[in-house]
Amino acid sequence: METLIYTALFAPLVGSLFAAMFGMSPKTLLTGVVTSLLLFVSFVASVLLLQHVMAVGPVHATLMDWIVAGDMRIPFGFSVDEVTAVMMVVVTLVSTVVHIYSNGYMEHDKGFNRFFSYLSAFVFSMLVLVMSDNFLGLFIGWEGVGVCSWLLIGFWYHRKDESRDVNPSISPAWAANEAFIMNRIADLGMLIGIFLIYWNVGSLQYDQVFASVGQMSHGLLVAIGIFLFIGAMGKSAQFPLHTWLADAMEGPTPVSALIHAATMVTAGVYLVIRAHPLYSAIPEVGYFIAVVGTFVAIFAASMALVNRDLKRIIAYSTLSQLGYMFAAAGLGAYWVALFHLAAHAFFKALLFLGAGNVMHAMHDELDIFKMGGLKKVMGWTYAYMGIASLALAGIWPLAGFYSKDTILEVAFNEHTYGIWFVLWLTAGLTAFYSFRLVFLTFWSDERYKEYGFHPHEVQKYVLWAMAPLAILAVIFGWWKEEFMAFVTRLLPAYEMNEHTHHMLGVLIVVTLAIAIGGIVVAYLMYHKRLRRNPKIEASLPYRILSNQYYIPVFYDKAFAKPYAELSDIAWKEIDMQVVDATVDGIAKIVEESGDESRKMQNGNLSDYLKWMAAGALILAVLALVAALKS
Amino acid sequence: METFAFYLFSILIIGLFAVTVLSRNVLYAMTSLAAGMVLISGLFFLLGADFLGVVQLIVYVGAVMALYAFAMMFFDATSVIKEKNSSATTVFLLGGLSAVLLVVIFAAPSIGGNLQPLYPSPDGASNPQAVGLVLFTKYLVPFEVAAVMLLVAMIAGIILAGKKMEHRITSSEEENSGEKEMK
Amino acid sequence: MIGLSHYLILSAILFSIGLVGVIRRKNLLMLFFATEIMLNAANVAFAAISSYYHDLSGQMFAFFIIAVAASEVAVGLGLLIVLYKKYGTLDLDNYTMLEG
Amino acid sequence: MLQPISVSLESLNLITLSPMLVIIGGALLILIIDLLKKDLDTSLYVMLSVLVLFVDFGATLSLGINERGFFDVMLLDGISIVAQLLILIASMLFIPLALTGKKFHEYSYPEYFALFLFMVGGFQFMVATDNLILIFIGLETASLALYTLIAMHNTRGALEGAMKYFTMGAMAAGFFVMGAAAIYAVTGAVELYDIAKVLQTRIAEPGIMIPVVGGALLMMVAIGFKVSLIPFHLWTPDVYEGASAPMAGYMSIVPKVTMMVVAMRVLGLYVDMGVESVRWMIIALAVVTMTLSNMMALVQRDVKRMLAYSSIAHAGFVMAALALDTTKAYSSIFLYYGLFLFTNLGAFAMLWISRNNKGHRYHPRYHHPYEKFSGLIHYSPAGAVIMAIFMLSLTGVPPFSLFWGKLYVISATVDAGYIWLAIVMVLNSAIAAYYYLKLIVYMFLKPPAPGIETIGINKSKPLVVIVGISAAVTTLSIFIMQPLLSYITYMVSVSGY
Amino acid sequence: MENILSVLIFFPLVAALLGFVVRKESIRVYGLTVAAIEFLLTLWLWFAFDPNNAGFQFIEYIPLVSDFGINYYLGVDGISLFLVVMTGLITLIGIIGLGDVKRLKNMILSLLVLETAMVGVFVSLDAIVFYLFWEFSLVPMLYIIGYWGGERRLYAAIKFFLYTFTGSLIMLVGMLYVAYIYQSVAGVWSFSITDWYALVLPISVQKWLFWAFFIGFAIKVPMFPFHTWLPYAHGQAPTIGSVILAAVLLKMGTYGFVRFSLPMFPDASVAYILPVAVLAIIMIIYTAMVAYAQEDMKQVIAYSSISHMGVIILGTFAMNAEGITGSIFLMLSHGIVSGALFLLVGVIYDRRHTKLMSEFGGLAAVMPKYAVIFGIMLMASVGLPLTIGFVGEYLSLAGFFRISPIMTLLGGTSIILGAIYMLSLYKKSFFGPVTKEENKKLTDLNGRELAALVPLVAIVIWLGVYPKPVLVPIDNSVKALVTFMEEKAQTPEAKAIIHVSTSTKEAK
Repeated sequence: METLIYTALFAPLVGSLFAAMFGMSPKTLLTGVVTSLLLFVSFVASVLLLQHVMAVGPVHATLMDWIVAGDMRIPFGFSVDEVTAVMMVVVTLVSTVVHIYSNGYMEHDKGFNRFFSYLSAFVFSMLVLVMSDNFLGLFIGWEGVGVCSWLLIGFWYHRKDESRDVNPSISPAWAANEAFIMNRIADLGMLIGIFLIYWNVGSLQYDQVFASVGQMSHGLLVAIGIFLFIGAMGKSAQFPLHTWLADAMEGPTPVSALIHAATMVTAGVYLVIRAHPLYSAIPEVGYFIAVVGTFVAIFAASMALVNRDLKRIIAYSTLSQLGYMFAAAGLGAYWVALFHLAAHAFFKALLFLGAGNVMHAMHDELDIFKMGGLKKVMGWTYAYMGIASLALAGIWPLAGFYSKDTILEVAFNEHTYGIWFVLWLTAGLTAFYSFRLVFLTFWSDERYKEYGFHPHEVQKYVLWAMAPLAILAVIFGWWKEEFMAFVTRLLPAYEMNEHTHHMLGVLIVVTLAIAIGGIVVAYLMYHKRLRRNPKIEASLPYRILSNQYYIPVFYDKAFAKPYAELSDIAWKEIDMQVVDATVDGIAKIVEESGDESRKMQNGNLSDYLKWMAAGALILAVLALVAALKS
Repeated sequence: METFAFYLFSILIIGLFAVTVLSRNVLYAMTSLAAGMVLISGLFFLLGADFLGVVQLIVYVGAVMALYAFAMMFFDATSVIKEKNSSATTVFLLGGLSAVLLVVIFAAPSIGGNLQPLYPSPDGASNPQAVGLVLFTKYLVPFEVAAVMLLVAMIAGIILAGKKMEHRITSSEEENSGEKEMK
Repeated sequence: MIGLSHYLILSAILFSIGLVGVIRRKNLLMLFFATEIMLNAANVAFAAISSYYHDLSGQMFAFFIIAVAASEVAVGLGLLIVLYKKYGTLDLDNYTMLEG
Repeated sequence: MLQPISVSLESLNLITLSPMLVIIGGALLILIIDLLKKDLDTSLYVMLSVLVLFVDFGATLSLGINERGFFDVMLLDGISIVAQLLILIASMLFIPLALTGKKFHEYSYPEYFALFLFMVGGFQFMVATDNLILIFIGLETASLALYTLIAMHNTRGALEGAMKYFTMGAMAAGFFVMGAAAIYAVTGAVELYDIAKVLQTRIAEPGIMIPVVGGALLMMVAIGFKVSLIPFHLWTPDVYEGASAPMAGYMSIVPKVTMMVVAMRVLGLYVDMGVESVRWMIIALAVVTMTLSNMMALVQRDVKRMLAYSSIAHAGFVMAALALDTTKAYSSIFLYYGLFLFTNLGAFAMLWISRNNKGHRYHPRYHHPYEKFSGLIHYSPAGAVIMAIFMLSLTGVPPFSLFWGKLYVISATVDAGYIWLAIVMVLNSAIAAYYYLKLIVYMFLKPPAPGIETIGINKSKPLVVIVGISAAVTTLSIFIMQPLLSYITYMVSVSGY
Repeated sequence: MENILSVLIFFPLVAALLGFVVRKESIRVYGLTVAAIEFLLTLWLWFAFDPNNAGFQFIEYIPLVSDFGINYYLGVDGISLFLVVMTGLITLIGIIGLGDVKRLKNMILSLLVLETAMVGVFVSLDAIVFYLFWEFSLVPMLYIIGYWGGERRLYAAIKFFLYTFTGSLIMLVGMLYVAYIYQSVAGVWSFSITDWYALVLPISVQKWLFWAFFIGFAIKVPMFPFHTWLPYAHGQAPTIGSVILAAVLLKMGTYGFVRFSLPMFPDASVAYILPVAVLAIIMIIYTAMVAYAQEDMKQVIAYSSISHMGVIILGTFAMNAEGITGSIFLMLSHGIVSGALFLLVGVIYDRRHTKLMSEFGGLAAVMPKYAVIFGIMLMASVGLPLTIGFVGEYLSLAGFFRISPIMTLLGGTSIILGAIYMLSLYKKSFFGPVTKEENKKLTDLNGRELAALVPLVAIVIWLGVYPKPVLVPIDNSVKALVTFMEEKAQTPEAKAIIHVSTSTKEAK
C-alpha cells in the first residue's frame, strides 16, 4: 500500500518538476499532457487507496525523518484514513479535471509550461497537507499550497497595478502578495498552536496528540483549539482574514477552480475535521467556530448579491459555503462538514470552470453586466453552470441539497436557532445571487454585442473533461448514507435527536422554499434583461456591499498605510536619526573634543610651560581629593 | 646674628630674583641674578657648607655669568627687551598657587624629625675635606658622569655654535624654500 | 633661631619666583635666567637640609645641581646662538611653527 | 683629622660599571678617530657605534642580577638589566638608520655618534642606580645630548623643537630636584632603598603625608614630562615633528623606558607603601593622557604628528600599569615597550624611508601628511603592507606584536581589580584604531597621490633591513612571547617588584 | 590527518602568500582551485567527524605562551563543524560568483586570508586564539569593503571596523577577567575554553561578564541597537563582501553566544533571557519594518539579515536543545540564503549598476532564471517548509516558546513581516510591466553565475527536505551543552529554565 501512497503523492511532484524543466521554454503541449496524465495516475491511486481503506482500514507509511532536534522528532509520515482518503480523491479528481481543462484554457498563454508546473506542485502540496500524519507535515503542505497559490494568483505578474476603482484587486502581483501575507498571519497562529501541542504533548503525531487530549487541561485545549483555528481562518479566508480570497480571482480561472474553491481553501475545514478529538473536547470553541462560519456565510453572500464580477461572485459564494462548513464542523457534525466540503468541491469547481469558459469566450471580460444571452453560443457551458448553480443553491436532488440541508438540520438540532436562521437566510441569498449570475450571463439580452465580443464555445475535450464534475455535482448527494457510514468510522457520528426527526420534513421544505424563492426572484429580475436601478445603486447599503463593506479600504488605511509610514519613520527617523546618529554623534564628540583639546598645543612655548605649572597644581588637587577620600 | 643674616640674605635674594624675573632690562636682570647667586653662596656659608659656597661663587659668578654676558653681547640685547608678556593674572595665579603648594609641602611640621644622618659629616673634618671624602668615594661615579655631562655640554655647545650649523648639508633645496614660505 | 623650615620656605619662594619667571618670560635668554633660579632654589633646600641633618648627601646633590646648571647653560646658549643666527630673534612667540 | 680610608677593589664591584665604561669609551674612541683623521665616512661611525653598542649589549647580558656596586650607588637589579637591554636594542636599530639614501646634516658630524653613545650611557646610568643624584646626572647627560642630537638635524622645526624641549626640560629638572629635596627633607636620604626604609618607619606620623606626597608630586611632574603625560606632554608632538623621523621614533621609546624605570623605582615605592593619593595621581594622569592624546591624534593631518600623539597615548596606557603594583603589571610595562620598540621604530623608519626630496609637496608644513601616502599600495605594495602591519600592531590587532603587549597590560589591570580602568583602556584603543586605520585607508583604499612614485627616495639597504627586522618581529611576535614573557617576569620578580 | 584543523586554517593563508607569485591572468583559476580544495577539506572533516560524539574532535594542542596560558588549541564539535563547512562553501561560491572586478588578484588573496580567519574563529578552543582570528578577520574585510565598495565605502569600512573592534575589546576585558578568576582558582593561567567551562563562577561575576561578552557578540551579530554599521557595510560592500559578511562574519557573534556565554555563564544567561529576548524581538520587528521602508534591494536584504539574526538569538536563548539546535541550523541556513540573495543582488547590480527597486520592475519576464532562483531564495528566506530556512526558524521559535509564549508570538511575527518586505521587494523588482527601456535588454544569468547559484539552490532544498545529516551532529553537541549547563547552573530557577531533553535524561 505504501507504493500507492507514494504514487498518489509523488506523481504530481514528478509532473511539476517535469513541467518545470520546460518552464522557460515556449509552450510544449507535452507538459500539459504529462502532468495531466500523472495527475490521473495520482487520482487512480487515490481511488485505489480509498477502496483499500474501505475494505481494510487506514494505511500508514513513514518515508524518513525530517526534523530531529532535542526531543522533537518529526518524520515525513503519511497516513491514509477515511478522511484523508476522501480528501485525496476529491483533490486528485478535481485536479485532474482542472489539469485537462487547463490544457485548453491556457492554450495561448506564454507561461503554459510554467502554469502546469505550478499547478502540479500545488496538488502535491495539497496532498502532503491532507496525507501527513503529524501537524508539522500538515504545516508543510499548508505553506506549500500557500506558495503555489501565491505563484498562481500572481501568474500574470506582468500586469501593472491599477487603482482600486479600476481593479478592486489592484494587480495579480498585489493580490498574490496579499494572499500570502494574510495567510502568514494566520500561519503564525497555527505555529503557536503547534508549539503549544509540542511542549505539552511532546509530539506532533496526530495519534499521540489526540490520545493525550484527555490529559490536557481545558484551558490549554481551548488555547490550542483557538490557535489552530486561527490558522484555519487564514487558509479558509474566514473573517477577518477573508479579503484575499476575492482578490485571488486575479489568477487564471482554473486556479480559482482548483485552489480557491475546491481544495486549498477547504484546508481550514480539513484541519478542524482532522483535529476533531480536540474540538470535541471544547464545545465552546466549536460554537465560536460555528458562529464565525455562520457570520461569514451571510456576510459573503451579501457581498455576492451586488457584485458584477463573474469570478468574484463565485468567490464570495465559496466564502459563504466555507462558512457553512465551519458552522457544521463547529457544531460537531464533522462528517457533514466533510460531506459539504466534497460536494462543494465538485460543484464549485464546475462553476468556476464554467466561468472560465465564459471568460474565455468573452476575452477575459468579467463584468456580467456586459454579457447576457450566452446560452445560445455556449450551450454546454450553460448547462454545466446551471447544474452547478442548482447544486449550489441546494435544489433537490443535486449534491448541494443533501449537504447543505444536513447542515441546516444540524444547526436546528443543536438548538442554535440563530445559526439555523442565518444559514437558512443565506441559502436564499445563495440561490438568488447564483441565478442572478446565471441569468445575467446566459439569459437576458445579448449585451455583449454592444462591446464587440464574439463569444464561442470552448474545445470539446475541455467540455468532456468537465463532465465528471457535473455528474458528481448531481449525484454525489445520493451517496450521503454510504459516505456517512464510511467516514464516521473515524469521525464521530452525528445523531439527530427525536425533535429534529419530527421536523425534518418541514425543515427540508422550508429550506427548499427559500432556495427556490431566491431563484424565482432572480428570474423575475434578470431573465429578460439587465435591470439597473441607479437609485438603488447609489444607496448606502448597495455601496457598502459593492465595496465589500469597505473592509479592503479599511485594511489599507488602518494597517497597510500606517505600517508603511511607520516603517518609513522607523528607518528615516529612528534608525538614521536616533540610533545611527547616536553612534556617529559619539564619534563626532570624540573628534570635536580632539579639536578642542588640540588648542592647548598652540605652539607657544610659554603656554606649554604654564600648562606644566598648572599640571603640578592639578596633580596637587587630585592628591588632595584622593587623600580626603581614603 | 645668624637670624639677622638669614633674613637679610633672604630678603635680598628674593628681591634680586624678583628683579630678575620682572625686569625688562636684560642687564638688570642678569646683574641681579648674579648678585642673587652671590648671596645664595652667603647662605651656604651660613649653613656651614663652605665648599658649596665656593663652588657656587666660582661656577655661577665666574662661569655662568660670563657665558651669559658673552651671549648677551652676541645677541645684541643689552638694552630693554620688548616682551609681550602674557596676562599677569594667569602668571601670578599660577606662580602664587605654586608658591602656596610648595610652601605647604616644605613647611610641613613633620619635616626635620629626628633622623639619623646616613652620611654624617666626619667629626673634626672641615667641610671641604668632608665633601671631598664623600665625593671621591661614594660619589665618584656621579662625579665622573658629571664630567661626561660637561663633555657632552661642551661638544654640544661647540657644535651648535659652530659655523657648520649655518648651512644645511641635507640634500634638498625645496625643503628650505618650503621653510621660507612658512616664515 | 632660624630653623630648617625657614630655609625650606625660602627655597620654596625662590622656586616659585623662578617659576613665575619661566612662565612669564618671552625672551628665551631671560627665561633661562629663571630656570637658574629654580635650580638654585633647590640648592638652598639641599644645603639647609644637609646642614640640619649633618648629612653630606644634600651637599653632594647641590654640588651636582650646580654642575648640571652649568652644562645646561652651555647647551642652552648654544641653541640660542643657532636660533638667533638663523632667525634673528629670541622671542619665543616667534617660534610657533610647530603647533596643533 | 681624617682617617685615611681604604676601599677594597672587590667591594667596589667594578664590573657593574662595565657597560657604561664600554659605551663611554666607545664615544671617546669616535671622538679620537675624528681628531686623528678627518673626512671619514658616516658608515664607519655607524658601524663603530653598532659595534660599541653590541659590546655593551654583551656586557650588560653578562651582568649578575641584583648586584650593587661602587658604594651601593650602582644597582643592577632585573629591571635595570632589562631596561638597558631594551635601550641597547633600540639604539642598535636606530643607528643604522643614519645610512640613508640621501645626505642629512646631522650625519656629517662624527660627534653625532659620540654624543649618541654618551646619551645611551646616560640612559644606562639612569636605570642602573637608585641614587637620585646619579639618576639626575644620568638624566641630564642623556637629555643634553638628546637636545643637541635633535637640533643637529638643523631644520627650523628641529631647532624649534629642540629649544622647546630644552626649555621644558630645564623646568622639569627644577621640579625633579625640588621633589628630591622634599623627599630628602623627610627622609634624609637620596638613595631610594634608604628612603624606603626611613619612610617605612615614619609613614604613620601625622602630617607626614604632605611632604611625602608633595615630593612625589613634584617628581611626577618631571617624570610626566619625560614620559610625556598630559599636561606635561606639550613638547612631544612639536619635537617629534621637528626632529628627524628615526630620532622621533627613538625618543618615543628609549627616554620613556628609562624614565619609566625611574618612575617604577620612585613612584613604585609609594604605591607599594600604600600611598593611595600617588596611585590615584598616576591613574588619573594615565587616563587623561590616553584619552586626550587619542582624541588629539584623531584630528591630526600629519602621520608623524599622529604617531607622536599615539606614542603619548601608549605612554599613558603603560603608565596605568604603574599604579597597579603587581609583578605582572611591572612586567607588562617592559613587555609592552619591548614590543612597542620594534613596531614604533619600524613605523618611524618607514616615514624616514618615505622622506622625499620634494619637500613640502603635499602640504606647506608637513613632511608626512596622510595625503602623501594615498594609494601607496599601487606603487610600493611591500612598503604599504609593512606600514599597514605596523599600524595594525599599534592598533592592537592580533596577531601583531602590540596586541600581546596590550593584552598583558590589560590583563594586569584586570587582575588588580581595576576593571573600569581596563574598560577605559580598551575604549581608548578603539578610538586609537581610527587614526591608525586612517593611514591604512589612505594607503590601500584611496587613489594614488601624484608623485607617489618618488616616495621611497630615501631608501637604502640598511634602512630596509631595519624595517624588515621590525616587521618580522612585529608579525611573528607570538613565537617569542613565551621566552620574552618568562624572562621579563623573572627579571622583574627577582628585582622585588 | 589528525591535524586537519590546522590544515584548514593555514592552507588558505599559505595559498594567499604563495598567490602573490601567481600572475594576474591566472589568479581566478588559482583562487577557485584553492577554495575548492579547502571546501573539499571541510567536507573531509565532515565525513571524518564522528556524529555520535558530542565532544570536541580533532583536537590539537600546542602551548604558545605557557606562562600565560595561551595555547594553540583547536577542536570541532557538532556546533562548529558546519559553520566551518559553510565557510568553505561560501568562500568557494563567492569566488565562483566573483565578477570582473578591478585588481582581482588582491581580491582573491584577501578572500583567502579572510577564510583563514573565519575558519580559525570557529575551530579555536582557546579564547585568545579565538580572539586573534576574530579580530584579524576585520582586516581583510576592511580592505574588501573599503577598496571595492560603493561611493561611501570608506565610511562604511571604517565604521564596520571600529564598531566591531570596540565591542570585541570589551569582550577581551571579560575574557581576561575569566582567565584571572581561573588563575586564582586553579593556580595556573589558562585561556582554554574547556578549562573555563569547568569554572563555576559566582553569579554576580557571571552577570557582568555576561554583558562584557554580550557587547562583543551583540555588535557582531549585530543586535539592536548596535546594528547600524551593518546596513552601511552591506550597502557599500561589493557583492562578495556582503556575501561573506552576511553568511559567515555575522555568525561569529551568535556562535560566540553558544560557545562562550551559554556554557560559561548559565545562570546569567538564564537571568538575562528577558532583556536579550526583548532586544531580539525589537530586532525582529523593528528591522523588518525598516527593511520594508528601504528603496535599495541590498539594504532590504541587509536589514532582513538583522531581523533573522534576531530569531537566531531567540533560539540561542531558548535554553533547550530544540532552540539552540535550531539557532545553529538557522545560522547555516541564513548563511546560505542571505549569501545567495546578496549574490543575486550582485547579479543585477553588475548589469545595471543600480540596486534601487524603483529602477526595476518586470524582471521576471526579462530574466526568468534569475527570477526563479531569486524566488526560491526568497521563499527560503521567509521560512517556507521544505526549504532550508524553515527548519531553523521553526526550531528556534519552538524552543523559545518554552521560555515565553508571548515573546515567541512577537518573535514569530518575523514570518509575517519577513514575507511583507521580501514579497514587496519581489513585486517591485520582478513583477509588473517592464517600464524601463534599459531593463528590456538585460541578459539572464550566465554560466558563471549559475555555477555559483545552482549549488546553493540545491543545498537550500536538500537541507530543507533532509536536514538530518546536519541536525544530528549539532543536536548531539547541543544536548551535551544543555545538560552541561543544567548541571553547572547554580540557582534552582536557572535549573528549571534550562531544559534537558528527555531523551538525554533517559540515556543517563
